[in-house]
Amino acid sequence: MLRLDRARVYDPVQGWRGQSRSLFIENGRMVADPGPQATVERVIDLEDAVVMAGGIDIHSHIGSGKVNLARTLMPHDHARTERAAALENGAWRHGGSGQATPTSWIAGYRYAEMGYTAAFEPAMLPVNARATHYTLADTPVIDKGAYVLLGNDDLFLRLLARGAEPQRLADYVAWMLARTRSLAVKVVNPGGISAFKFNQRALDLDQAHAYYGVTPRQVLRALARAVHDLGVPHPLHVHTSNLGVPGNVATTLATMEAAEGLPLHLTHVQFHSYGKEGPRGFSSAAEAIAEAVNRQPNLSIDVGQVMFGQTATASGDTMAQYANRRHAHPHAWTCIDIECEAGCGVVPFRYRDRNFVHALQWAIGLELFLRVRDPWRIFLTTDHPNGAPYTVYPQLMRLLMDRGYRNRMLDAVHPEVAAHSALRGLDREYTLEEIAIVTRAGPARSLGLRDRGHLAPGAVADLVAYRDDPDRDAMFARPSHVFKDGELIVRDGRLLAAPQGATLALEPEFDAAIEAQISEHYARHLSLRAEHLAVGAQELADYGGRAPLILPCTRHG
Amino acid sequence: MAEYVRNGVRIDDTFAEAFGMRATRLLVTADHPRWAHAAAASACGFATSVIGCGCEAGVEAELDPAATPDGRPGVALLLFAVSREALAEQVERRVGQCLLTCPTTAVYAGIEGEDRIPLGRRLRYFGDGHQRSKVVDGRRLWRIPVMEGEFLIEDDTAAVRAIGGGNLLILARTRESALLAAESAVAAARAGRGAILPFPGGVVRSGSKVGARRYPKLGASTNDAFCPSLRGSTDSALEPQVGCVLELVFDALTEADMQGAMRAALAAICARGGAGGVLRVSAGNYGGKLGKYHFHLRDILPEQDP
Amino acid sequence: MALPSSQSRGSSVSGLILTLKPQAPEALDGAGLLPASLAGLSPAEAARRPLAPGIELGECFTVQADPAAPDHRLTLRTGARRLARLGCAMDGGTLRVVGDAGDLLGQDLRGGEIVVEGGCGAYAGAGQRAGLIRVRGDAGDFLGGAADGYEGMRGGVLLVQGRAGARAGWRMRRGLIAVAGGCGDWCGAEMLAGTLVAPRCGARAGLGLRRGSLVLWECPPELPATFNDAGVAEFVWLARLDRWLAALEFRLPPLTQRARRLVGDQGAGGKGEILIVGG
Amino acid sequence: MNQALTCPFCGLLCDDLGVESRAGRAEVTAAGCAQARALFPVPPQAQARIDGQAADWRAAAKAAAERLAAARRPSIAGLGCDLAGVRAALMLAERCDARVEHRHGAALAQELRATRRGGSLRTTLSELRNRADCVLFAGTRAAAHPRFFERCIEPREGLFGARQRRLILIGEAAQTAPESAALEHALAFPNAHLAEAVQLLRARLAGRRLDARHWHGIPIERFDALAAVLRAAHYGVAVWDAAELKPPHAELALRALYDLVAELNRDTRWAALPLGGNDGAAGAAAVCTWLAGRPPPLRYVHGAPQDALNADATDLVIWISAFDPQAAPPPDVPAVVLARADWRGGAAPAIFIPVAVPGVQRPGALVRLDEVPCLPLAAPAPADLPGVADVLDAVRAGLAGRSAHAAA
Repeated sequence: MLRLDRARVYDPVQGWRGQSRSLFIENGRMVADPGPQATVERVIDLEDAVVMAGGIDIHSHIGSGKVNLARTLMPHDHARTERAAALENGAWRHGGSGQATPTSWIAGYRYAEMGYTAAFEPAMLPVNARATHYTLADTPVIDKGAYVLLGNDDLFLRLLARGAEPQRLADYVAWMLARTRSLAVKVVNPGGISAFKFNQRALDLDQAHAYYGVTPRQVLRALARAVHDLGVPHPLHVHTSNLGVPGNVATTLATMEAAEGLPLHLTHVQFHSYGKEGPRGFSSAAEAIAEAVNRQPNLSIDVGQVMFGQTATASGDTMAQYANRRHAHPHAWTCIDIECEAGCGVVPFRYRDRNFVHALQWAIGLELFLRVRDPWRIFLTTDHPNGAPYTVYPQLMRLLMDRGYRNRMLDAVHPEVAAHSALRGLDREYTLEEIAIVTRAGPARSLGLRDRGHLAPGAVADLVAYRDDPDRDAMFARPSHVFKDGELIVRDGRLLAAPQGATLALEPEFDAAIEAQISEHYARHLSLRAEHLAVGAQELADYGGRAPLILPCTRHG
Repeated sequence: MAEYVRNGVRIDDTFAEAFGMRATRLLVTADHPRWAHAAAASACGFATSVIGCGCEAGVEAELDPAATPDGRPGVALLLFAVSREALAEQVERRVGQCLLTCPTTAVYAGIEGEDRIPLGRRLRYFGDGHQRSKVVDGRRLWRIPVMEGEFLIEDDTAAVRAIGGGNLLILARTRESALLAAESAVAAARAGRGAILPFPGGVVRSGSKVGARRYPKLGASTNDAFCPSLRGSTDSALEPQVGCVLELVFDALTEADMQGAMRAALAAICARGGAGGVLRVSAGNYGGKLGKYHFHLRDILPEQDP
Repeated sequence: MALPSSQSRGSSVSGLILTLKPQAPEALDGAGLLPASLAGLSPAEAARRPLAPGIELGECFTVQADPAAPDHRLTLRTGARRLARLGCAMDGGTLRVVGDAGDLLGQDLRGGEIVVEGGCGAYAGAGQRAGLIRVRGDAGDFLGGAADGYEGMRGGVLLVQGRAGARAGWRMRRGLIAVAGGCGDWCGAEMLAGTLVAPRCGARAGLGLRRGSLVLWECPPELPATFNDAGVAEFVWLARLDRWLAALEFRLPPLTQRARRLVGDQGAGGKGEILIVGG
Repeated sequence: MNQALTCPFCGLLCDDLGVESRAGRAEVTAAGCAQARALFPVPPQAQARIDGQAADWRAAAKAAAERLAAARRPSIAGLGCDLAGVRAALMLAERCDARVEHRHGAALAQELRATRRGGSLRTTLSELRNRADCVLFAGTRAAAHPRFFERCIEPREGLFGARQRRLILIGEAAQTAPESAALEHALAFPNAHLAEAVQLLRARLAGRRLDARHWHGIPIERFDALAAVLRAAHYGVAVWDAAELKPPHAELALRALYDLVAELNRDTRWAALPLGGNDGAAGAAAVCTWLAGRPPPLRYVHGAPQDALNADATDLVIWISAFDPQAAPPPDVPAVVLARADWRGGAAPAIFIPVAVPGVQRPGALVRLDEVPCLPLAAPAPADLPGVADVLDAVRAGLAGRSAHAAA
């Protein structure tokens, strides 16, 4: 047994708000205070450090094929390399490269070094599921999982267009979830990626798909219903139509209503909160979006905060990314139509603080953070790497917690932004407890990770200790201790070990008839067999990962 | 008024009152010097006074082919205006109408400076999309296709602080003696660099005073105190022997250039001497209230009698 | 004995001469060998500078003072083309290479002057922004071209007295390349802008040329069919260019104003040109 | 049993093969091409050898580690193996500062360099099969992918109904009559001129006047007619194979083709489908990119991945060819060969270690030539041979403590 003394624990699930206490760990799990008689093999004095459960990133593109495309398009990002080096305990630390699009080994190290112990790839194509899980297996330390991308595949769209029963669609969704070892379902530009293949260049919520005649609203409702009926813990993860288009706030608000009370998670909402007011035809609509979230308890969002610097935008949204291609920096971009399933588009991008649009995007993201009242329904993300690489999280936390710092940065960006955003008037400063919610407890609850995101007895002993520092950026960037499954893996920001994390997945049940129908569809029309989409448990272990850990398909109370 | 005497010419202890202006230098080259001069004559035409012409301009020097950016013969032009904006407008008009149009010419910036005004930057649109940019030796040039080939013009030039309104008044016995003195003075002043004399032949006969007595709306009117024929009608500044007064007006890039040009001119006037009919040299000023620069004649006197 | 212009820096008074040791590793990254980073160091101090992680400069080079040179001059005696990325991102001073330079000579050069007494490898001047590179011998392929992670040449001057290999000026964006000995095939391919001057070049010059000028004395063989002949005309800027090359003391036949103009690549917008001097 | 297996022997990864094991050897019983039928049967055993002497594979791996430790500039090349093998190769390379290259690295590099220098719109096999009403074969007839026509072009009944495909061949491939499908347009010329031909097409598509009336004997009007056909497509696909174009200038043709596709796509839909990916090249590119930030060729310097600068002479090559029995390592360099049991790619190498063929003797995974789909490989005829990753891991273990920066 390991005892951690003098831990000022912030655990919103247990209502702990920084009181100094001891924590007990055994066999990789948190355990209750065993009393004075218990044998404690090891004691670590945390010296009143701030302690939280390990960070959980609910939306980070670290595994899918599009990230690999982004890497190949950004040779400059990979000119800075990291050496392979031996770790203290003899485990091997691999080499790698990249800042905005880090290679997988170092992506895992960097998450661990800032106290994150889980991250989830939000856009996995079924045909790319195997490669995604292999990449995640090569992303050490953290626990991981992936959301299967549905809603633009021709099989689903034709089922929907032919008026298939909700149960049939749910079977289809369940089959995809189970076979591709996914943890949730994501839809990107519902129907729009497919419509682009038919030369439609835009598709609004109630606009008909040129071939199937269905609308994004129908796609969204069908998937949200299926996800709900299957008991998938995480609501349908939605990247709405009209990504990045000025004035898209109307679509986003309509999408929120379209759920008709079903749970819905809207992702990287910052990119969907744009008005078209003002002399530049681009304005912040964060207030309207935040009010809608505040009003509708069935909604949760993650922000997709923009921070300044070079990054890459990578999305399944071929339609939007094709339109964005002219902004590519450096000037190289790739869009792919994929296997009658979906698509992807990669556009390298540099956000500049002196650019009005970029700086307003930055302000819009912060406005969302500060205006949404319930921290349990908003999660901290940059949509890595779309808004910025996840390594900016400590700085983002400081922006949320330190109003003076926030306003100084507002003074430094494009001068018109302060006038076009209400940011300066927002006094709110996040507390440590709120940070613990938006970076740990909230994402864990939303994903159905019952033994993660908190430190109650029985929880996985993923926890992190930060030396209290008024400079929250410095504090969150370099934890004093990080424990993964009860093992001390980081000391003073330095990685000590790189164990393999778990892959979390669901295995919902489905009617066997759907399997036959899917197999027939693939065999007859596509260039690969449906059964080859299935990722085997043993093959993941053979490759170097761990067999998936199956979570129950029931929603959180 | 204290006086200095050189070679029989009295020189007033007064000063020429001069003003700040903005100026640029353009180098105009051509296949043959006569085309460079033809272009220059047009570009500097009708540019005697900012009052009515928008700018004051003149040929500063003829350039040896070895000294031009493209190894062809050429001339250096100086253009002066009251402001950066006025200068930019005049440069664009004159270059567009007189240099773009003239066979074989090319135009380069001839002066360094932080403050840039467009030279070819807007004129390039004459190329209707066929214009091409070239950066040569750190300078951006525009190649504008024209019927004869290509008009080559630098993207921008510098607008530098400069001085206008330096002057000398030659008081002589006769018109002939005044003209001869003025001509030799202009030739001497033009031999140097950094200054021009923008009036015809470098000489102005219609020296003016500020405002008018009879016509209130007039900004300037004849300098009656120096008009010999008005000696009986006004408070004349002229002694009875003076039969003719001519003025030399100078624009220069720097105070040193101004002094150099005025010194050369004064020396040439003095060289004509009393024997040549020159009686006195004076300068125009407004009592020192209006101009920033005062060029005292005592500072530019010839050393002694030549 | 007093050395001129050396008083202010105490004992560090001279430039340095670095001579490559035969036992040095075969493929060496020379990116750190910059006049500025070694300026003011004694030979012993310079020898202890890291050349790469875990390798000290002195392991690969013998280091001597160069009392005849000011301390912003560095001389490398290299032998064969082993040292890659010499002068990478250099922003001032003078780097003299006695012998050959490897690939990526002057990559991302921002200022100063590099003089190579011998030849150089591929991608000399890749991404060069400013400054001057002189190569007395021959240059490899992709002179001023776009190496991975870099654009083509973006500014400055690249002068090669000998021959250049294939695809000189590939994706060049700005600046001047002049090659006295002529260029290989695909010269000026996909060039975005800028000027490349050579007496002659190999086949298929200018393919994919978007803007920019190739100035040649002989019409290249197998000119792409996407170039149209604009005939002969007078181009004053060639006279201007001629003066510039003379000022750079770079010897080429004189550039006349009169040239044949071939416009293309029509497949890539048609805004580029090949000028054949003398018509 | 063993229905619908994936064939690892070209980048298409046809996954509809019937395979049976007879006396320890796999035999294709349904749906394979001639190449698959020739390559599936592989002997279940072969002898590892050190300098010609028979040895246990573990001893051979240990000997390889010793030679690797003594080498100054080793390379791991060929790289014909599954994803796990590539991963193991990188883990070994970072320990000994090796260069890593794939047998088809030159074609990979041409593709990479072309896509890094502008826009690229691409598509995948199923999209082509179901949507394409116009396919432009640029300098290729997909000869390196025997079932390409059968699986992607010939099926006319697609998801969106019957499709009349217009097929166009340009380049060398048009110089001989095709065995499949009637072609409407064929412009025959050497592939070396492909870049120029595509620029011609772009010029005419953009409505630009040309002096030329003919090009290599082809009237310019034929380019105009072709441009009209391309423009009329609803979903056009341009197909090429970089391996059939000569590096290093092939990238100019590829860049021009990507630009052509992007220009056509302004009004209608067009996409490119680059072929390639044989001998596990697509998987090697994928794994190297996610682990080392770049596809091969790459090199490690002091344990950090970098772009390979130039083709340095190497002094020891670890040559991997688990799929092709004839792939030969570079001549005149001592070689450690990890290859299928029936490998006969040249003279006896310094060390030979037979490995199991992924997809025949051992499960694994590969990435298809269109880069996105990643397919499982089965083991219809399991053999008692180590996998590529097993051997490379053993070599790495043998290096422990030897590498200069291992203890840094």
